[in-house]
Amino acid sequence: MGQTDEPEGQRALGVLTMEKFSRIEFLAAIASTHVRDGENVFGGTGLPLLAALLAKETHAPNINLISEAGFIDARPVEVPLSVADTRYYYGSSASIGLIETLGFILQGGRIDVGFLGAAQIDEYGNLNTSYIGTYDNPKVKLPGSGGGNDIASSAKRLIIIMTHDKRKFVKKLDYMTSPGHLQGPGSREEWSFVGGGPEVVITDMCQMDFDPETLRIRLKSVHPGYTAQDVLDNVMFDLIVPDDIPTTPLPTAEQIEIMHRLDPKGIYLGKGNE
Amino acid sequence: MGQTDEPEGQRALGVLTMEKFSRIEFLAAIASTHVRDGENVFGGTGLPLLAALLAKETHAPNINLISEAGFIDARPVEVPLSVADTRYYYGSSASIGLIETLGFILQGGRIDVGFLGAAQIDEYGNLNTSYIGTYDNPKVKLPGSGGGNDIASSAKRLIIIMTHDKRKFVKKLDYMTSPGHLQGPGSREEWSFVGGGPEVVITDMCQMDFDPETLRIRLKSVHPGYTAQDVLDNVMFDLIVPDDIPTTPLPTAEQIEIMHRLDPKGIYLGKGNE
Amino acid sequence: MTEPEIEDKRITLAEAAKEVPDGSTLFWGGFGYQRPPIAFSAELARQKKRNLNICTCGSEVDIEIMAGSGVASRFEIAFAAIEALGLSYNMRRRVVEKKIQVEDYSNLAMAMRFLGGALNVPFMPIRSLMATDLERLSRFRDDKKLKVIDCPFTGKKITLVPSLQPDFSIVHVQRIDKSGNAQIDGIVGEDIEGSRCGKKLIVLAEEVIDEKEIRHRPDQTKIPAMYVDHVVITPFGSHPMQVHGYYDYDLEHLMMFHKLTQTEDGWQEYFEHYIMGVEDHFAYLDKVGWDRLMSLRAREPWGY
Amino acid sequence: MTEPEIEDKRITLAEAAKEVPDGSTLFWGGFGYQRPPIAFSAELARQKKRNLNICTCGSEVDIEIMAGSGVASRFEIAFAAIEALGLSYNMRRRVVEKKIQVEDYSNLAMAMRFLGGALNVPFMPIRSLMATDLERLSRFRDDKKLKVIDCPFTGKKITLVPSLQPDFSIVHVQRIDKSGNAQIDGIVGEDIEGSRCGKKLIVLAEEVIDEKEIRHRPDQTKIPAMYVDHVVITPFGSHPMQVHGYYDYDLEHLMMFHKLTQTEDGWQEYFEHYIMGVEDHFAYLDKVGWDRLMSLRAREPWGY
Repeated sequence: MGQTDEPEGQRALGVLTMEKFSRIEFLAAIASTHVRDGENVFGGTGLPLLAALLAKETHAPNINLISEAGFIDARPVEVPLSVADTRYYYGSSASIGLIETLGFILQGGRIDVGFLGAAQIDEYGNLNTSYIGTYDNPKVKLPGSGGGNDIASSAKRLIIIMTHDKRKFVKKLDYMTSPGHLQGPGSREEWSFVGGGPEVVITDMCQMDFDPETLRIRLKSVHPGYTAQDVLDNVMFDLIVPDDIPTTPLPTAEQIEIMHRLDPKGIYLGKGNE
Repeated sequence: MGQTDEPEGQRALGVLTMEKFSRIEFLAAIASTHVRDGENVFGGTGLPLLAALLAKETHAPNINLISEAGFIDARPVEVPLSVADTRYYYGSSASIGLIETLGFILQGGRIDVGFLGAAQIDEYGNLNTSYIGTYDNPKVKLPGSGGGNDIASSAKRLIIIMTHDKRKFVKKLDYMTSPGHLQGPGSREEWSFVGGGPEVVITDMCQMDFDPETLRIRLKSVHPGYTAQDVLDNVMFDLIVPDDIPTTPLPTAEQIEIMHRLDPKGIYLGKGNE
Repeated sequence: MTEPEIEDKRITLAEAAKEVPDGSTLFWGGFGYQRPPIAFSAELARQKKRNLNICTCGSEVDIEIMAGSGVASRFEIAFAAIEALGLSYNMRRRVVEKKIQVEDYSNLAMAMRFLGGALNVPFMPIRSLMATDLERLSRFRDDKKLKVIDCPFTGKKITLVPSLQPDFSIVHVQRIDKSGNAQIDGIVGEDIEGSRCGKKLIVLAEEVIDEKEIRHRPDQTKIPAMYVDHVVITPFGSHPMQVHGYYDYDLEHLMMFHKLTQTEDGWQEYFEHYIMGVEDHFAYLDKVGWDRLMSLRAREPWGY
Repeated sequence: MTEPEIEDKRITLAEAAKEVPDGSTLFWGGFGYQRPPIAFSAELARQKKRNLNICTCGSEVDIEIMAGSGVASRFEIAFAAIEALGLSYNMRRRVVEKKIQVEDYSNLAMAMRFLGGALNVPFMPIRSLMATDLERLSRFRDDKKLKVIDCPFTGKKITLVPSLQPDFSIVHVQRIDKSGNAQIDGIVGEDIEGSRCGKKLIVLAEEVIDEKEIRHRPDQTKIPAMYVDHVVITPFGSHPMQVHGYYDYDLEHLMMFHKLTQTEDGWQEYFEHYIMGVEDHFAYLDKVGWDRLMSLRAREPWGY
């Protein structure tokens, strides 16, 4: 919980209407590259889990995958549907509870990298997973923070995964659920957050990181078939665009194959590829 | 820990120099009568445990005996030497830890009665288990609070057991470890203590309770062979002495027999009776 | 030795739900797909309870039942969705209709509020919520939602979340003896703190075990009987979700539930058929079908 | 699947003690007679460590060794005695000699300070200590000993105790795998919080078990490997105290120890014979005698 994605979540993550499996594969493959070997990783269900497991199967065999429900060093052999899914249990080294994972481990400063999705993001990487519309008259009630606010507050690094829809990349959030870089340099320090804030935003159009001077979002790479202009046309804030924008490398065949091995029933990847 | 008795504790509680077993039996038998059936009882090792077990074997079979180390509803078949002694484990219904017993249960307001010993007591039932002498130049370092301060703060009722030595019944404590009725009426309320404070003080000379008006110590009964004057001669504070002072009833043969069954090795009762 | 009497705290699910007056505040146990007390939410709906305030980190089908049926009008929670399946539509509709007010916290904040309640202290410090709308906006707790203070030791900012001591705690566990000593396998989520923080505790369990079993391995007891007011034996009490070591989630039923709740009509159809249309929990299980239920039973060594 | 490497964190007791610089602050595990890391205290003495600050609820023989030998000069504790046997004489002498400073707390206060440290928040609220000399007097923490504040929610007085994040946490457990996943049977005392609050964690264990055993029942893991820096296998590491399910206390040795410590000469005799006069923990066990040790082994179903 907390890593559940955007309001139309089932498009990206649901099991019901899974048409764009190749985009999911792409997102998971890119996200996996941001996980480093030996790290303590907060993996929820869905894309974060798939990305973390893919990393573990490829370049980062020694990551410690933690689910906020209480599972530590989890090695699921079937993809779980819930952070509390028993599928996380078997093969884990400890199965405890929330005070352990969100309190001792996460707030204790021991999580290297956490994943979050969001319905809206602003140019400092602040996230909304709570309401669309005003707080007094919401148009849509989203899942809420779950552990998201805790993860954004206390994980050393934050990887944000979102489907790319212009309305999500906003100048001002309808509601700020999770802290990114707040109002820019010095903001997080003012509140003594345990964690370092967002490092990268991965969409199905591009990767974005944060300009170290201003802590504002900056284009990092565009996916094959897209240009920097495509991205600029699809955000509502002032995106920093450096001169040279590389193209994001494609997932390898091995990565695709491993992902389908991890999700044989196509729970997350969809069944179209079978 | 915390229920360990006075500095010369081994006279009353130790296993090394156990000569006055009949006084121990007397103290335990009287203390047991203050435990009511069905209560949640914080029993440490030593006299409190013996008293609680005796109560359970006689008039209070449904008490729930809790050791601060983590044992709940303990039913030891041999007398333990430590609050953490494995002898408390077998037959208990739960064995957890300190946050559970001192936090959730005791501070949670669920302990009906706790037992404490002390090296000094003042006329409001405040207790010293820390230092004899001044804080800056102590003559004797006593065990300290252990869980004593917590028990005195949060148990609904407190039973105090002490060997009767005039120097222990003082006008002013050398150090106040555990709160009794503090400075009298209204004092505990001012600090919002969870528990109600001391109810009775049992010594090998008499029983004392607290005058409801002033919350000062009052003579309740004298043990056979002693008079009210004996007690007055053996306290250094102004003891309230009502007109009629009953004599404390003697332990029954059944109580003595049960205690020896509970402590067949004479760990607490001594071996003189064998 | 005088044998203590063993109190039998078992009552029926209907009796347990009757204990809960309208307007009560409830700690709600389980986490995600694991051990939610779904049978209890359905019974609350059948008894037409109203104006409950449900406090939990997050829950899923049970929250949907209580939101959709009008049992609960307030929630103090961190999360409502069916996770991988998507949004919780009943909650979404009721919030937009303003029939439900949600006071938003994070998971850690809620877990700490239960811990504070269990410890009987008025607040707990946490390092989340700060600088966000979770800190700035409140639906109904107003200035009792939280406080950000300057730490008297470090001088730095820290959040204090108010402890919760709800009228009832409701949890669902694997095994219990009749006096209330309960064992939980797998993760505990927030149920240790949650079971201690309520003024009364009702424990649902998959099965009853003998007290001897409890006293043989007391360090396996996760909830001692002294906290427990009522015991309710409810096999498959978390269906269509899962109970570690006992049964897996019923994905087909869950997807059907989720799909139906996309519309008010669909939800009403489910509600009439599976909740109001059955007399009690066992009638619900009959309707689901025992062949289906048996096929969900957990297999070794997986626990699902 | 790329197999992860399993890190072998095992080092010797001597190596582990060498990691602890003079002047370090240590969380000290075990409670009462149960699972105290006595072997570690003896090794610290053999290595002539100085000026350690020992933080624990209370401990007994191990505290006496560290007080008597001059290893520790400060204690933040609630209790020092040998419980049923009586006072801790070494501690008593060293305090009167002013070679040791004790900052006094209650057991709950210390447990909450470790919990606060594990949670990485600066303080925890408790409802003890107030209105006593535990609140009013401080030996060395001064205004960082505790604060009594008016609760911002209720307006009533509440104590805040400062969290502890010591340089090292030292605990002794029953079983561990070589990467550090540890199981504890019986009570946990304050070792859950204590093992999480230190900047480094050294776990002593009675025996090593295979990682497969850990991963077969992960809900039995009390300390996950991710917290653990070093593993030290020390059978009979709590002698003359007890380890639940493994061995009982050695009452004869314990009484001899307690009697000797009544005088400085007696303590020095014990110190020279059983601590400085042996090369390491196994030489100590040899000196105690394996016939004695074997006779202490726990019997079913008692665990002692």
